[in-house]
Amino acid sequence: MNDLFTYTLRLGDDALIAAQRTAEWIAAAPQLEEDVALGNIGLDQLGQARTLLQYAGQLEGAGRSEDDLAYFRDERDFLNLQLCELPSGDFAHTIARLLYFATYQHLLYEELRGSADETLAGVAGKAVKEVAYHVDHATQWVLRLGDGTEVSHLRMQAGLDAMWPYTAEMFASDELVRRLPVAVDPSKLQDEWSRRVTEVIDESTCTRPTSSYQHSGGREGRHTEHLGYLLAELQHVARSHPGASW
Amino acid sequence: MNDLFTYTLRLGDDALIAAQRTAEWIAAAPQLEEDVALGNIGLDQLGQARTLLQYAGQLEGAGRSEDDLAYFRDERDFLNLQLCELPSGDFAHTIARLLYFATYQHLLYEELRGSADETLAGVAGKAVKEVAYHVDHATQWVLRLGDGTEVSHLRMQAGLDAMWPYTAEMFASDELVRRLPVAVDPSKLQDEWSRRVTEVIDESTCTRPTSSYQHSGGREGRHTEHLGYLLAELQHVARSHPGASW
Amino acid sequence: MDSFQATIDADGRIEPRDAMPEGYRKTLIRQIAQHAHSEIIGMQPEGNWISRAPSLRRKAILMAKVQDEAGHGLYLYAAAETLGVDRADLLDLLHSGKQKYSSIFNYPTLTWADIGAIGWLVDGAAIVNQVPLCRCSYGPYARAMVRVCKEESFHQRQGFEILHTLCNGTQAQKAMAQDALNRWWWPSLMMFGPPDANSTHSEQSMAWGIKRHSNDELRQRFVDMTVPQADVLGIKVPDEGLRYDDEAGHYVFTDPDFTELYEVVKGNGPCNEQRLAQRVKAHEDGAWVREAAAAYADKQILKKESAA
Amino acid sequence: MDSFQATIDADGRIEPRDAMPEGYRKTLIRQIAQHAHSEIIGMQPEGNWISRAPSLRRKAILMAKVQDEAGHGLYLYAAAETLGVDRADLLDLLHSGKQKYSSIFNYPTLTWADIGAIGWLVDGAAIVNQVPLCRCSYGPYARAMVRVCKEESFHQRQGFEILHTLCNGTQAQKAMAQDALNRWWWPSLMMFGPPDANSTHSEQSMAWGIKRHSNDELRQRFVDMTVPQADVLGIKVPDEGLRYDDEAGHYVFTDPDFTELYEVVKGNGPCNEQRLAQRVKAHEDGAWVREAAAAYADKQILKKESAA
Repeated sequence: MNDLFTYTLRLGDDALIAAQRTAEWIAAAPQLEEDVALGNIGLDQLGQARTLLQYAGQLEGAGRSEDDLAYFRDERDFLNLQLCELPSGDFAHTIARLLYFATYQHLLYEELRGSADETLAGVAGKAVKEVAYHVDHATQWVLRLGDGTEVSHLRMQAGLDAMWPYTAEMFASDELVRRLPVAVDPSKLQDEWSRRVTEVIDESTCTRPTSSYQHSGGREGRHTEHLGYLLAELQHVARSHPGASW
Repeated sequence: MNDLFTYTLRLGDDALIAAQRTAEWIAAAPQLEEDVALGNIGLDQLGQARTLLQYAGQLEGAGRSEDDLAYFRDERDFLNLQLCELPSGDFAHTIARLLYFATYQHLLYEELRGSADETLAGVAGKAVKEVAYHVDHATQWVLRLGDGTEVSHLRMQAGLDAMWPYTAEMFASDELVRRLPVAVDPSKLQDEWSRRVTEVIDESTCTRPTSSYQHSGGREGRHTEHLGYLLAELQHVARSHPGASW
Repeated sequence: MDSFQATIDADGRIEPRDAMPEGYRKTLIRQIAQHAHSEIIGMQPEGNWISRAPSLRRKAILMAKVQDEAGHGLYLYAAAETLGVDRADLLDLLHSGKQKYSSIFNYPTLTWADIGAIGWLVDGAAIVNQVPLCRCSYGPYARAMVRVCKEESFHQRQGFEILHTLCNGTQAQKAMAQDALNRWWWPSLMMFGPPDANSTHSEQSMAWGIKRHSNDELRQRFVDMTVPQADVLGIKVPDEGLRYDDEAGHYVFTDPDFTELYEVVKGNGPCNEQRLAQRVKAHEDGAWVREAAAAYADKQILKKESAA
Repeated sequence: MDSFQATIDADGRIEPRDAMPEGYRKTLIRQIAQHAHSEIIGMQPEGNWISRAPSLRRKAILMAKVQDEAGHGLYLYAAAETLGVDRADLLDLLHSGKQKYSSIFNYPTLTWADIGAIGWLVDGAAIVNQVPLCRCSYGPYARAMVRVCKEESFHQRQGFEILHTLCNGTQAQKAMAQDALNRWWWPSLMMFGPPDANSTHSEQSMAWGIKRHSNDELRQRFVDMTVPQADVLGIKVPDEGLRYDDEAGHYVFTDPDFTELYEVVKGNGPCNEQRLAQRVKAHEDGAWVREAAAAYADKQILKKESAA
């Protein structure tokens, strides 16, 4: 398989699986404004996913569409970060994940804007603005929950702690990103990510998590047991009508 | 479609969907003995489902196996009672459903043993013993929970109430059961069912529910929104590998 | 109050600060709140298919649509608030069952085709109901409706397009579309309310310029608009009595069985309990979040004050 | 105590009422409890596929298997209770992380083929570990193991059969089987514990007749048994250094990376948190049920007494 295809798939899968989780909040958010806001965020993520998967399909050159890639791949072929597939948990868990993930995406897309691959640079240029809003939204909520009530402080801390062991994977470098010139090696984003995230957590009066164990495997298609259920739901209708158009 | 096929499918789908829900308790039951007991009950239900679906496939004569019927039919083609597909809820909800459903199945299979259709009579003859154990197990728990602690009494009552509006569907007669001589018209089971269930509920110190609204539609393939998710999980692997053997 | 009647008579707009009869205010609050509640409860039956939408394009369209409904809820609660009530209180009335939402949302969405049918039929019926409200005598409501109607007509087209694709797809897809029409047709007709003969409140609402057409008139308009669209799709409206009356220039159709409507309104529909329970759960699960936001806002004000 | 040593020396069985050294009792409690915990935690990775098993026959077999594990848990806790401890206390030790379970269950089951691999490799390794325990010096444990081993060997065959079907199926199925072997091979080898050189407790356990063979001996036995089975399946053990040594009559294989085992034992495995959290949740969610059962039983006794 070609490297650029694989790299694009990684980014596309991150966005797709994140969108699927974000959308779970629609009609279930703590207030109507948040249904709208999380709807926007989910739509941004889904939009990124579609462009990236479409491009991946072109790069592969086997005639696969965005839908073929989303609906007709098996779990072990998905290359997303495990962070994206974890259950949404309560609102604080969702916000913690969004802070971690959107801050990472923001740094990544900032870099990727300068990629020699025009399509990736173009996707990144559009997405970086969207993701800036996601970061801002997550930040506002981490502050409100962290520095809100006693209950919300504890829950925010629990959310930050629960998602933390899935953050190192975002910055894992590997052969592929090192040899692919148009890719961003994520390891160089980690310090700035850590600085930004720490600043928000500090201001929120929460404590930055320190667990040493960090999960890994998503980029090689090794996932948590949660992804299989997510895909069963995502793919069931499409798989039930192979070859149909919608 | 031939009546006997449809009738057999109804009974098979009831058992299949009930088994799928019962199995959700395995590794999640309140105590180890109950993991074993609910495992037994789920296995009985699944066994009934397999024999019935296999027979349905023969009756149809289109070469469909038990797996074709379980894994490759769409939601609107499932003919099970809505009661069977409802989420399991807490343990009291599960026990309430089991009391209602197993008591119904027991009366049904008792009658069906005398059916002129030898296969159905055979299935019923075996199943009636299994289901007697299910009734007994549910009864014991309704008594323990209903007449246990204050908390358990309230939860048992809530479970009985929540499942009640799905019970009338079990006894709904229709053209098909009336014109099919080897079938049992379930409407004639209702009085005895009511007597038996009321006796258990009375002894448990709970109150027999009285809600007047009763759901319907399962026998025509009109289900609750829960069934779609259950089927997505049930069918996903099989649908992902059409034509494969397992 | 003379100026109120004069404005109504001149087909002008009543604005929040204008004097208005108490009955007018109450009727509007009830109607706008019920309308807002319908938008947010209406997110559920469609939200039910977001995770399972069979293409990413359709998933995006559906997410945007359900999100629009949250937005409609927001404008409509804001319009109600101009009449001196609070959104939080209105939500409490919804949650306690004291205020209603449209009964159509008490039916389940059983297949992907239902998403098409809801867009086509339910949004179609909503538009027929709501277009006249863009000329409603109460300004904020009328303006909210202009915005809502514009978006609803997109939704209606998207719903039609879903069914159009299904009807030109596989046999199973076409059957799915027909089945959805069979299940949603009668409930959609009932969205216009009881027959005029049994309709309460209507006369006063007409006089106040809140209602512009009778239930039966709107129902007829909906049927006249929808049946030719079903013909284009190639699926059959499940009404054996349906025929076109050349002379009248209208379709003649069988009346729906309104006893079902009355039952669903009373709470006896397939999803009444489920819809309300999910709404209440979202609200209760979110209580600590709203409390945190309020506490945080208070702290910020205190900080600013002590810094000043 | 002389009679204890005499029984051990004569390869006889110690029974619950017999005198035994405190260390023997404690070692056994720890080992039997850990074994019981492994059975009930082991229900989770396999239980994860019951709802999605791709044929009804396989679903039934898998349900029965997971149920057997609950049964094994029951006998083993009962065996531990003969040594004067309570199941409830042992469960508390599991839930608080003070007692362990087999690390193998801290790996996720990612595809259906993992169910085959667990049966074939994990149950296979368990059997190699456990067959000698059927001759353990403590009677109740030995008898429980006889029953457990008999059922495990069914499970092992069923697992092999799953993989055999996959390996003779479509290309995707065969790839799934190979992938499962790749992921489960090394963790399975680690099921025999650290290399003999680093193994604590072993010597004393051997002397007490609780342990009969060294970790490395058992590991070798497992490899010798399993590699030919992989050949039959037509999938490749992921060990580049694997070869058959004709002279020795054994396979030579690469040692697994035991640092991973030590990490997983410490809590740093992919599913440690998830497995324990699910167990604790089931226990806590069930507390009211167990309390109700106890209260009901008390009431029944009172009723009988007052009737007497």
